[in-house]
Amino acid sequence: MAKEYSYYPGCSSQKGASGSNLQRSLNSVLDVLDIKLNDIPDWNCCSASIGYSGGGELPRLALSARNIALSEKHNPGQEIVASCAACWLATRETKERLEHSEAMRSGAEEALKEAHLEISKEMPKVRHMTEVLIEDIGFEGMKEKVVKPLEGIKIAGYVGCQTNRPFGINGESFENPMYLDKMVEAMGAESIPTYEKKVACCGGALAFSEPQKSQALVKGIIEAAYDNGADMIVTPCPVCQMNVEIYQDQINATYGTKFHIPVTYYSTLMAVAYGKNAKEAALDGQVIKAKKLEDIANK
Amino acid sequence: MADELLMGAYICKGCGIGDRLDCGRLETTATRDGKAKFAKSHDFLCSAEGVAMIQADIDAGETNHLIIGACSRRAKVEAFNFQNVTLSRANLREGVIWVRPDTDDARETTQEMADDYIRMACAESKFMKLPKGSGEQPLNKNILVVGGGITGMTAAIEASKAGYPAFIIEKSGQLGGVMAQLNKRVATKSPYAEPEDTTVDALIAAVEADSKITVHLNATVTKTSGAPGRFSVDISTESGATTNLSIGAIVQASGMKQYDANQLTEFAYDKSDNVVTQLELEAMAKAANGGPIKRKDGKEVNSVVFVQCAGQRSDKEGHLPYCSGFCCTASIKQAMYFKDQNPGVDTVIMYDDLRTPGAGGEDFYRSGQKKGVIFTKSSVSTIDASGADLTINFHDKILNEDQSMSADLVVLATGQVPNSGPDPYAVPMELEDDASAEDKQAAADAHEVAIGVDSILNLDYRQGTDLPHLKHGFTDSHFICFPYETRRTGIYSAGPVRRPMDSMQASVDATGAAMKAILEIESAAKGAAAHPRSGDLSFPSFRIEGCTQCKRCTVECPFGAINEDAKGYPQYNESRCRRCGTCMGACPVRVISFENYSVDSIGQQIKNVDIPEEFDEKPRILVLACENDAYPALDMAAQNKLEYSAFARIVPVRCLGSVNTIWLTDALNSGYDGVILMGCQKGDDYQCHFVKGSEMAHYRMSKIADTLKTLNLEEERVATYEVAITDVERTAQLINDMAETVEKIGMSPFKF
Amino acid sequence: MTDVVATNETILVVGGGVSGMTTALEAAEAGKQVILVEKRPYVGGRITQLYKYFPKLCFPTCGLEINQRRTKQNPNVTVLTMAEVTSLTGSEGNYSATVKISPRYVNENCTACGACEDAVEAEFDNEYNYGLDKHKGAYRPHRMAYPERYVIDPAMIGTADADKAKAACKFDAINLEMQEETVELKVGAVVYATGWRPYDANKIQPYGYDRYKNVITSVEFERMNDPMGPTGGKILRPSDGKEAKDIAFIQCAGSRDRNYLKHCSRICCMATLKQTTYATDADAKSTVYYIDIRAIDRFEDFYQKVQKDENVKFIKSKVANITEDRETGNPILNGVDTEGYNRYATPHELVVLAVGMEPSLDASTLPEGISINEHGFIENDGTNGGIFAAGCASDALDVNRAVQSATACALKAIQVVNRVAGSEG
Amino acid sequence: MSNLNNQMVNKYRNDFLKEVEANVEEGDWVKMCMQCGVCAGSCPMGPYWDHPPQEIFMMIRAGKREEVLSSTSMWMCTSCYNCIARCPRELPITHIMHGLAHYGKRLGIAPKNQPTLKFSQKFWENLMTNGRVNELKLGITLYFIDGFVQGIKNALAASGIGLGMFKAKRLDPMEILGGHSVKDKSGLKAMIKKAQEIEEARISGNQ
Repeated sequence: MAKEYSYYPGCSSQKGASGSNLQRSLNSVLDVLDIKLNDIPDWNCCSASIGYSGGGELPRLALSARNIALSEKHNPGQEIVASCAACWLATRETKERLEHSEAMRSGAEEALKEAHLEISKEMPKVRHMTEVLIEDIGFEGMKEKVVKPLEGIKIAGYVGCQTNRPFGINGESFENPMYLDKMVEAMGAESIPTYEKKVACCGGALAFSEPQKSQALVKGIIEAAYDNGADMIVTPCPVCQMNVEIYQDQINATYGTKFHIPVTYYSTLMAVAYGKNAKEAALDGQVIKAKKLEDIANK
Repeated sequence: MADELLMGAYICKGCGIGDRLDCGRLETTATRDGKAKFAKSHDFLCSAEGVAMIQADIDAGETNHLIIGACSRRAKVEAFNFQNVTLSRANLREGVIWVRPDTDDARETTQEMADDYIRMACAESKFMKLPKGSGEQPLNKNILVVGGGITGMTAAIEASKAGYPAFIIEKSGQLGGVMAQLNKRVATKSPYAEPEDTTVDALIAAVEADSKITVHLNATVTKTSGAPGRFSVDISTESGATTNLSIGAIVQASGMKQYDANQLTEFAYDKSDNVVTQLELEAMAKAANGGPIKRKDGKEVNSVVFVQCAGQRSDKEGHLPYCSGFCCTASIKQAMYFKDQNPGVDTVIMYDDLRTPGAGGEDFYRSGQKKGVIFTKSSVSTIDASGADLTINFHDKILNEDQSMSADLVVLATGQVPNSGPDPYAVPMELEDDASAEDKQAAADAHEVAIGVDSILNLDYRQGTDLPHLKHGFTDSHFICFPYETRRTGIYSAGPVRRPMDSMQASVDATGAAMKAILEIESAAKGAAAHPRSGDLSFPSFRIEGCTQCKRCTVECPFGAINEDAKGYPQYNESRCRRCGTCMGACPVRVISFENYSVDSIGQQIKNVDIPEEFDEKPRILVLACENDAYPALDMAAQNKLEYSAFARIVPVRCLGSVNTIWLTDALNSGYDGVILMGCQKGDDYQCHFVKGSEMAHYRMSKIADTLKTLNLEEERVATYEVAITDVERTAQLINDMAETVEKIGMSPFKF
Repeated sequence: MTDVVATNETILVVGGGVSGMTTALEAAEAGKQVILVEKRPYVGGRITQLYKYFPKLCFPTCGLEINQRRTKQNPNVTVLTMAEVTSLTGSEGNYSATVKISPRYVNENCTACGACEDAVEAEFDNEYNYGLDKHKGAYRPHRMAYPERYVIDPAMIGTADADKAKAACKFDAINLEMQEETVELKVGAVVYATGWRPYDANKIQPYGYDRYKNVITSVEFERMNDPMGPTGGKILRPSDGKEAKDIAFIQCAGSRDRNYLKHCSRICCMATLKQTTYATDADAKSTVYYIDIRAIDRFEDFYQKVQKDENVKFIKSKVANITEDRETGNPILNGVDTEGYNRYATPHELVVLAVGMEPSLDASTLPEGISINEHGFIENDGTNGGIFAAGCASDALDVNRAVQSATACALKAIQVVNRVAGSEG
Repeated sequence: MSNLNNQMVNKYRNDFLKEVEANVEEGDWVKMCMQCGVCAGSCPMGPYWDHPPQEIFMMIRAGKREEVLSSTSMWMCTSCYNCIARCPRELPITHIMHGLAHYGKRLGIAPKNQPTLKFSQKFWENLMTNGRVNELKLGITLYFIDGFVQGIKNALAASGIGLGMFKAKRLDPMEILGGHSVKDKSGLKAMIKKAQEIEEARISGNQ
């Protein structure tokens, strides 16, 4: 009997969007783990903690409130799950804000009426996909399904910001969380628990507006990965993944570095370890090819 | 106990003593040299069986003076605890075998060491009597509480609850003190969020309802004589009426006064009615009675600035160097007065370090912020009162810029000044014999100046009318481990007269002081000493026929325990005495002694050490060590198996202050080659448990040089050190250094 | 079997640190029967682990010596070590306490001669030195440990070493068959003097105590400076054993912080000021990172004295996080000096976290309805019947305030048992 | 907008803190700061802040209205939440920074040509058109944000990236023709409009 969740995919996961490979690899993994995601029909963007210039507090809360309301309406009784850090954060924050502030709640409810939607007193729990894997499946459970252990690959687990703060995974430290390393280990690869930049910010939110500043942060993240002898970087966050992967040429141009390190999602790792082929694992979605994973996938 | 002296020596062979020493020979030494009636050895003396053996001898009337040659006097105290007999301990374990190598060459000198310690213990035993206490004072449960503020009232109530009658003496016309002037007090209970009732009314009611508490208003203490258990106190009222009270112990809760803000001209206190002190604001808040707080000119206060540390934490002339501790929370509380009445009032607290310690403090700080009180880390330079409103000029330390803001009212947190009496030692009273008349006059005058303040207790004591100060006018105590030990036994200060504190601490402090008063009352009735020799029944007595009325003892007693009678003879007051023996050390004619601790009980130990012929090359080094710090340090050196010279002979003393120079001259005359004195640190941060003992000893030893000259001995033969209980290696080293010195300068010529 | 005489005129003191000893001794010297229950094998508590006291820089063992002498010679005090109160029921004047006594495996025959210690090989982490070194399986916790008796580490029981220890004892003081026992005590009043424990520095993740060798706690630093301590009084870096000459002190490490302890632990500022004098004595420089220096009342003198020391620098800043220079092993402190906004990333050779005071009270042992605040301290608000809190069971206190509080509690307890005595005769 | 600014100036006089508490997201928390500076030290963009959060809080208390609202500092926030995670007084600093930025912009006194301001604005507009973000359009608009010529430069500089993403099927050229969108656009727009009205009313309603 499959575990069912109400799923909020988010913009970057859409077909042809920057995070589509997260979605694709994730789908192959969830099917192995017998987890069923029911998309929230007609979901909208969460404004990803950057829309604040145009959008005021209430409009931004309303956006996520709408998604919650849609979820309650179409996927009743199901917990909301998001795979994108920003989506998860915005939605969970909205839930908490509306629960704590009467003013915000009544405002949001009034606005929702315009879209003929409503939220209940007790809004559904909002969880991150990794939370679901860790808490509902467990590291052992994830490990059991491994058919191709990722032997001989050393991986820097880069958690990033919003998957980790301010909520993070229950019981994990904000400064040095271990769950991503444990997932890497579960897939049979070698983790780097002492990776200093594990929770450093990649500046993704400013990637467009302040490219130099943001890339300076990315540089540190990649450097540290190399210093620790990593073959590749793995992350749960679409913004981190894109930001750390695609600017390496520019960074090399700016700093004279020779960065060329693949950055994949945890789901990509899992898909390969679960015996999925390169396409199913969305390895074709890599701008910097993850050779070692491809080799295993094609075995 | 039979008066006949029956010395019984017991040698323990355990812990390797038997293997390392010839215990047979020790027995002989005890009986032949030490004149013990008998001597016995036992394999395990502290065992139930060994102890039973001793007890049996006592019960059989075989012995009443025990000599136990075993471990250190600090070990196995419970086992060797026998009633109605004197006990002398020869330290054969920590004092001998543990500090000497187990080698053939060492064996002889090690045995000699042990033999000497047996001789010494026998000598001590011979000159020791069993102390009984003088029974000088009865059980007097009355407690005098000077001061009717929250501290005094609390002390009285708590004492009464334990069954001890209390007498409150209040200078003013009503009880309550400073607290009664307050509108509210800082939160004392979880969640520490709101100002609370001062509880003063409740306390006054409780006092008035308590049949065991007597209150004297408009009254002061005009004379306090006697001693714990038998204080005679004169209480005089403005009307001139005088009552005499018989009192067991005293709690001084004379409280604090506000620092005089007129000295803060830069803050325009003297120029504007709108610059007030914290206490003045309390009055304004009371007057407002829940309504808006108004300035003197009737204007409602819409903006108020609190200036923390006003005239405090500063080395400026006339300022308070210390932090008063309570002002930060007090200002937060006062800001709440405004905010709770009208959240629209701007309240700014200008602080440097916000000091709201503990669980409650931090909660109260947060509560203030929640209410909208603004905190600005800054230093206020001046306050300009020329305009209608006030202008506060300050440096914002966070924004690092000079700013100014205006306000309707400024409140100065000016802190506390203790209500102490004059410090008896404002000018050192110890004057050398050779001090010129002019010097003495000068000192006397200076003293007059120093004691300009009114006395609180009017003690009829040789050493002044009030409790000595430690610093900044606060009463003295060894304020870390034993905060209640003032230098006047049976008189305990509590509340802000002892250290700056808030009302919550003052209540705790008052209860503690009441406890100490009760304890002293009970001890005095037994004739037992107070801290640190608690339970000691010995007390000093003197041979009047020998006394030359030189007054040294009365002047040098660290506790002002000794008075002088009309003829200038010392009058001892057992229950004022701490049994340190400083008087005994001071006495040039050696007429002062305790039953179990006297010039002889130590002197004879020194004399009974065997002094080998000069050509034996076996020097003797006398070590007089403070029993609380240096002696334990030597024990621990032994535990750590550090070695020191076999020529050292260590004698524990109650305090270095009890060391009489005769012991040194005798020692040197009888051929000792070196003498070491080990006492505690002196000075402001004194560690001496008798406050001045170590200091006195150092002072006296500075004079020993002359003695040495007359004997034409080298000065290096006598050394005085400040030693801490942690100086484990050092104590051993000091002994070895002296051994080297002696080797360098040669043996003493005084060996006969 | 330990048999303890107790009646409802007896005062039970839970915890034998400086507060518990003070309460017990003041009451006992006033003629009351007192039972002092201490979890450790010796009395004195945390002060035995301090090198010096602020502000006098005198030595805690000096006062301890006096209090131990008072204890040894006072028949009114019964000391139970390695004992814990596991439950307390009843009401004022009539409590019954269950006390669990763990086996020491050494009886009163012990003369502390040390033969057993010499005989055994096995070593165990030395809690007394916060695990900075090891002690033998048969050991005396510290040089002045009272009762003056050795302890056998339970982990050694059943090993050949244990038998060696037993064999080495000439006085039949070692009993390897000793079992845990439980005694029931009827008492009239109870004073909780359960004290404090250092806040677990592992929880302060930004400072990486769990990740960086050269980040230590203030209590560990204190042990280091004791000449008889694990480093012989030298300030040595755990990473390479080199003497640290550039030391950072981080205040409020675990205090005044909703992520850890919300309350201010009061002592840490003064403790750090004291510890900077250790550093200066060792020709090391100190940098103190603080929010507010809480050198309250007369302690201000000491603060001013330290401020005059040019080897000590003060920076008003809560350090944001610590990273590590892999080459040197130097912790790098990152943050902002808030007095005028100056950003820093400063390496130091050693970092000392001024860890906060956490009450070590186990509330589950108390009867229902005792006032305990959100910080875990018992509040003496007059509603706790015959139960009182002394010292750090009542608030974060320094030694002299703890002693005041403990002295006050002695009287509170005496009032209770006097009432009992009165009502009964 | 700037007349709203004038209204606010008149309304709150010198009490900027009250203005922030009333009108800025989570502004109520500002007074709880104890100036420890942990936020300032924790920010990855720290070096680029003219005034770190803790100082901004102090400036608010000190009534430095213009300086704060026209500062570029808040626009440096990357929403990494380090400050929130470490703040000993649990201030939601990230949101306060967003709130201040937004309030400055709303009053029309935010710094001109602040790139993040523009990006944030474009992002919002982009998502408002279809209810979902159209990455290609967003990208293109951003490249031309500083005018056509600069836009071409930017585009060229980034073309490698675009190409890589395109190859990786993570940038869909078809999006230019509309791309993803919510079905109930009208409902969504009505909802946002309402939300904006409520917020307007709350702020100017204080008049």
